[in-house]
Amino acid sequence: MSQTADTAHEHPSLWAESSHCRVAAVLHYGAFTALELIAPAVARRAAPGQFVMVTVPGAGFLLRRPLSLFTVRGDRVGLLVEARGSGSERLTRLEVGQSVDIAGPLGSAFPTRGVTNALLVGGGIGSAPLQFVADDLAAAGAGVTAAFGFRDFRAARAAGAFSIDRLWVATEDGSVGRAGTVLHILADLDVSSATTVYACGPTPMIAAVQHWTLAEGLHGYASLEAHMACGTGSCHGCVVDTARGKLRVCSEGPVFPLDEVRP
Amino acid sequence: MSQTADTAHEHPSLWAESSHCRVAAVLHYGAFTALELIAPAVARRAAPGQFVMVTVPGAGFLLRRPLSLFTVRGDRVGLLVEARGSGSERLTRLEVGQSVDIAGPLGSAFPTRGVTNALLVGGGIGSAPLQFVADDLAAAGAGVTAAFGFRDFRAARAAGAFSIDRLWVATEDGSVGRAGTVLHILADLDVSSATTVYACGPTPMIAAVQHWTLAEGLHGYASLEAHMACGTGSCHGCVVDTARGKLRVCSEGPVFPLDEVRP
Amino acid sequence: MSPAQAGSVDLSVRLGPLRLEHPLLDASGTFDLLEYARRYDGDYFADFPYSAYVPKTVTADARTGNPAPRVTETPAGMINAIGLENPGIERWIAGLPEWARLRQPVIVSVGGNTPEQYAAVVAALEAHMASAPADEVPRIEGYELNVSCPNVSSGLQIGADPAATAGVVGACRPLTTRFLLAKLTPNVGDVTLIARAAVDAGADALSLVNTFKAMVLDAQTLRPFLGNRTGGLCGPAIKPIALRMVAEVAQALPGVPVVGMGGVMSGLDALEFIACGATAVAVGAANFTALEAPQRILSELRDELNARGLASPAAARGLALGA
Amino acid sequence: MSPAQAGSVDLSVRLGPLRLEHPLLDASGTFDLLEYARRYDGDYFADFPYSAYVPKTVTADARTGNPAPRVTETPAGMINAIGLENPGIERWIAGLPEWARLRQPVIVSVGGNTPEQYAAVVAALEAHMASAPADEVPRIEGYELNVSCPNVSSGLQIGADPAATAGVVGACRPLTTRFLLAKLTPNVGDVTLIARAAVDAGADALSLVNTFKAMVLDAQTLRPFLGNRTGGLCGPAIKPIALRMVAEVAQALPGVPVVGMGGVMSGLDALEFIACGATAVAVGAANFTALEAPQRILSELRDELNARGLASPAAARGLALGA
Ligand SMILES: Cc1cc2nc3c(=O)[nH]c(=O)nc-3n(C[C@H](O)[C@H](O)[C@H](O)COP(=O)(O)OP(=O)(O)OC[C@H]3O[C@@H](n4cnc5c(N)ncnc54)[C@H](O)[C@@H]3O)c2cc1C
Ligand SMILES: Cc1cc2nc3c(=O)[nH]c(=O)nc-3n(C[C@H](O)[C@H](O)[C@H](O)COP(=O)(O)OP(=O)(O)OC[C@H]3O[C@@H](n4cnc5c(N)ncnc54)[C@H](O)[C@@H]3O)c2cc1C
Ligand SMILES: Cc1cc2nc3c(=O)[nH]c(=O)nc-3n(C[C@H](O)[C@H](O)[C@H](O)COP(=O)(O)O)c2cc1C
Ligand SMILES: Cc1cc2nc3c(=O)[nH]c(=O)nc-3n(C[C@H](O)[C@H](O)[C@H](O)COP(=O)(O)O)c2cc1C
Ligand code: FES
Ligand code: FES
Repeated sequence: MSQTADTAHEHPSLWAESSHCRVAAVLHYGAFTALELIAPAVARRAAPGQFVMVTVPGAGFLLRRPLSLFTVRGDRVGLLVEARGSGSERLTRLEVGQSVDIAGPLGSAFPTRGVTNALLVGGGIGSAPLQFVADDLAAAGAGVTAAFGFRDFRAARAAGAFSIDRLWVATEDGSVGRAGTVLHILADLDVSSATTVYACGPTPMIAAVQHWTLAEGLHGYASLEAHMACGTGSCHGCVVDTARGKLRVCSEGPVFPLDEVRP
Repeated sequence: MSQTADTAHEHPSLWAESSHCRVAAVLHYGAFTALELIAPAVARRAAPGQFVMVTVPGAGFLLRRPLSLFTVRGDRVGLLVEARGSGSERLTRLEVGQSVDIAGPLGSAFPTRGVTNALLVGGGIGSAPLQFVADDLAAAGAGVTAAFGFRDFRAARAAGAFSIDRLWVATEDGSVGRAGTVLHILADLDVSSATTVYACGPTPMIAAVQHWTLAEGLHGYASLEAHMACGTGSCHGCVVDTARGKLRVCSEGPVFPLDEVRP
Repeated sequence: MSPAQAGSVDLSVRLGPLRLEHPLLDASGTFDLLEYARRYDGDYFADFPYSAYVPKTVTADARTGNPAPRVTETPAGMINAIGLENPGIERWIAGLPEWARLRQPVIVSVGGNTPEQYAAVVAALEAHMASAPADEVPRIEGYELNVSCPNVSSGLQIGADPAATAGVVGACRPLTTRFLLAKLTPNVGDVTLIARAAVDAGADALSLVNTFKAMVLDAQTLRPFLGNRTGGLCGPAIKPIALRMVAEVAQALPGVPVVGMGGVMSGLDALEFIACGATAVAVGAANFTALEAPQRILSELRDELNARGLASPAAARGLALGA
Repeated sequence: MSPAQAGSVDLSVRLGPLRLEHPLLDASGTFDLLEYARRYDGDYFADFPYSAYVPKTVTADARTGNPAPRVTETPAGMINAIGLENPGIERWIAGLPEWARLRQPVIVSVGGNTPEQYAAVVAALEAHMASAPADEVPRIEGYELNVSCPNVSSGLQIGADPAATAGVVGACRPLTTRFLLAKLTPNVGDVTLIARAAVDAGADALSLVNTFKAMVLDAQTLRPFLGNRTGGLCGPAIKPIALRMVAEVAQALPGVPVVGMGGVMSGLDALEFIACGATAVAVGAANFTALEAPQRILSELRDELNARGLASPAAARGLALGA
């Protein structure tokens, strides 16, 4: 309980549970699907890096699914969904005009204030929250470079869903952009020490990025994933090990200082 | 097991499991919905009084739902569905072009051969199988009179789904046709002793009809309902008490001689 | 206006000495008051939806809980292996002032691996309440002894053994005059044996069910999915078993109040537990489906009672029992 | 061509002395060979999909079973209270010629309320097989003792008591040299105690789980829905508990073959039971979802093995066990 209180200041402390958010747009990019929902209450409060809990329509799904805020424009929140299992697959089949229940914005945000130079590092679907970060930073006049790694050609088509000026892509099978992982891109970049790193992706990528930032003397933030039940701090189902002990991805996270995470 | 063999001759012993039957038509009549499915294999073998097991689309439904054959025309089988619970409600929301899995025709049929005069007695949704009986008898040149009882005005709109020349309707609230139950209609009819009675409806109605036929010296058949799991004779979940002991509605039934049932 | 006032139905119930505004409590470990308050626009303390608050189980010592992953979904249910993560009774007590102003009574869920560990928690709280200024402590009016933890000596769950269960209840009973519940595990052959042992040892009431020991595999590796290998199954999937157990206990121990739980997602579910003999009903996994789940379930319960012409939960209690 | 031959995978398994074409059996009471044969266009005996046939439990005396309703659906599951309706062993034996030509081995499921009643069934069958012409008897190669019936003396389920379970197994063991399985109930605290008692008393193998004692209410009346008040819960809802129990038994009794069941709806489900230590897997409620369910599940199982580069079920067995 006291832990909860310690960290209460770290992120927005308002909730919006929005029922029947209309699906305003659905766009498919290879393995990923971009959904745009009309959710003014969520959009108004959203900060980059935060997520929403999404109710999967239809019987047969008990728990809500956590999805990062991909974009926030006016009263619309965008989600980028990869079909990994039955629930996310169902969400990719939503159609314009249908509606879906979401709760959010939830969790901690990527700090962006005062940042002049940003490097966004994304792995696969982990790139989703970084568009919102890029939009936020660009609006504040910061310089933004993004490096995204994808599995293969099909996954790399997700890059088409992003609008970031300096966006480098790597694919493990070399079908698109740099052959290899996102780390190969980072190795080629010359980044100023004033650069802030924003990372989201699979655990091995987070580990590699953390290692790289230490070597380069950069500081930054990572957004982590965990299996969730409540998504709102009640169940302690989503803990990860950090320098501050076990913390909840849904509550103290998903965004943590890069030097705190223990991937 | 031996019982099974004894009764094997009583009804068709072929199955057709038809996947993805296209919904060709959906018509709503008050509380009831008429569905027309393209199911040639089922249609070819169907006899009046038989039923199909219908897979409720979407996750969250384990068991199939038994539904009587309402009509059979060419390669199309018609079903008449009343939303009683979540599964039947879901079936009433099927749309033209969607598809549904069914297995059938199942169970025993109403004997019609050699019948010259028929009286069809239906209660609520129990009237469903009687249209198929009427069509079958009319084709054979038999004289058909039908008496259907419904709860109220909304339910009585189901009568619009039927095409039977001599169809009398009663409603308990008197909103349509004769005020009272179907028994009040029967009391007014003068039926020849050569008339064969075909009854389907709630248990109290079956009991009353059985009583009435005994008094009138008529013989006939009743179609019974029971909660089912398999619908194909394996689980013994659907037994009813009869003069021949406990019999399975899905296998020895649903059609039994009126004097055999113990409602 | 809280749903409890609306409608012609009086939702209030007496749970032992507690007079509750309505029958719905939160199931321990599934609802964190402070986390809701932090995310709420208004004053969540004023709008607190449950009639009493059961916090997550607290133990004498601090516990870091089980390795991740700790939760996942199952057919019509979910499995969890949190491992009683909690700050320990000392830090837990230090946090009380943060929520001391909650109007509703609090039932503290207590865990441990030995009778002594349970007793230490109760003793610490009784001592604190005797000394602390009233406005710095919530209205703690009872304890729920969660005997689903493994017994350090036998390794088995304490709650699977009547003697071990009685040992825990017996160790705590002398330390408090407050309402004492024993929360029973369903992982037993005959739940009434454990229920009777708990009552004979001094429990005022019983709550059931806790989760069913279960296992989920990772579809890729075919290895146990949870960091703890096994976990506890709950949700609608297990409701029919929970209803059967609540009915058995209510029938075996007619005078003993029961808090029923297990898969309550709707007002009808809650009413079913009451019909099986429960005085109050706890909502667990349903809290994860929507932040307003308790409000929805409560108004559905009122509607279900209204629709059946039942004037109160008491009028429905036990309808499913007897011949 | 039967699915078992297709693909690079060898699906055959050895279940004790039985060499099975593949690991899938039907779960007793959920699949009636003659009912399928009657409804089938071709020769169902030739196309029989399971590798062995487990008929519905037969008892010494004829039983009419429980009052209706006997079945209904639950969240991700179903409940049944059939009550072991069966014609009794005498008429059952008289019916054997009807299906004597089944190629697959038969495991006869035996029920009763006393050791003597179980023994009477086994004795009657052994005597019949000793005398009857071979072409009038199916290939009966084993017995599955269904100890989930209530014990007439104690009232509790025989399978909930190690001694009572051992009594039933011990009464049957001397009467036959055939493969003897004990089918365990999950309504116990520690299933390994019952498992060990059955094996010590002479069981060659174990099958689990039977259904979970549960209750469903009629939403209108709030009275028990089933004619028998309570029934047995099965289906996907309980699979995580069944997997846990199969893993516990496989770990506690490494040498003893296990037939795993409980909520198997897909090839992946079947593979999960094998990964938890099962040698064979039984399909129950899934038979009610489609007449071709066994064929589908079998081909899915082959695909799941293929996809993981597992050459046979044996290669997957126990993958979920151990550290
Ligand atoms: C903070 C956060 C942000 C996320 N943002 C996105 C996003 O923007 N786009 C996107 O496509 N995915 C995102 N994910 C992952 C996404 O939540 C899972 O892919 C999704 O829950 C899988 O559900 P399923 O039913 O398809 O999979 P199943 O495996 O069928 O789900 C079973 C259960 O496991 C949980 N689960 C399964 N995989 C994951 C996972 N990788 N992480 C967390 N829970 C999981 C499900 O929520 C469900 O409770 C995010 C996860 C977290 C924690
Ligand atoms: C031989 C036969 C023919 C039938 N013909 C028709 C028909 O033509 N049109 C029609 O609308 N209905 C018909 N019914 C009734 C229909 O099967 C049920 O209304 C339907 O199964 C209810 O399912 P549900 O999910 O809506 O109800 P729920 O109560 O949610 O279903 C729960 C379980 O109970 C079973 N169940 C519930 N009510 C009944 C019932 N009255 N009879 C049998 N099982 C039930 C369901 O199949 C399901 O397994 C027939 C039933 C039988 C036995
Ligand atoms: C994530 C989670 C955490 C839980 N933690 C506790 C706990 O700390 N103490 C306890 O007694 N029960 C705990 N439980 C069990 C619930 O209180 C409840 O008994 C069980 O979940 C059945 O109710 P449900 O089906 O409504 O969830 C927990 C359940 C879940 C899902
Ligand atoms: C309708 C029905 C009837 C059953 N009859 C028997 C039986 O006669 N004997 C027995 O040992 N098990 C019986 N069972 C239990 C099943 O064999 C099986 O153990 C249980 O259903 C779990 O498997 P499932 O979840 O795949 O259905 C029956 C189950 C059902 C659903
Ligand atoms: S998901 Fe429940 S605390 Fe994070
Ligand atoms: S429903 Fe299974 S035998 Fe009739």
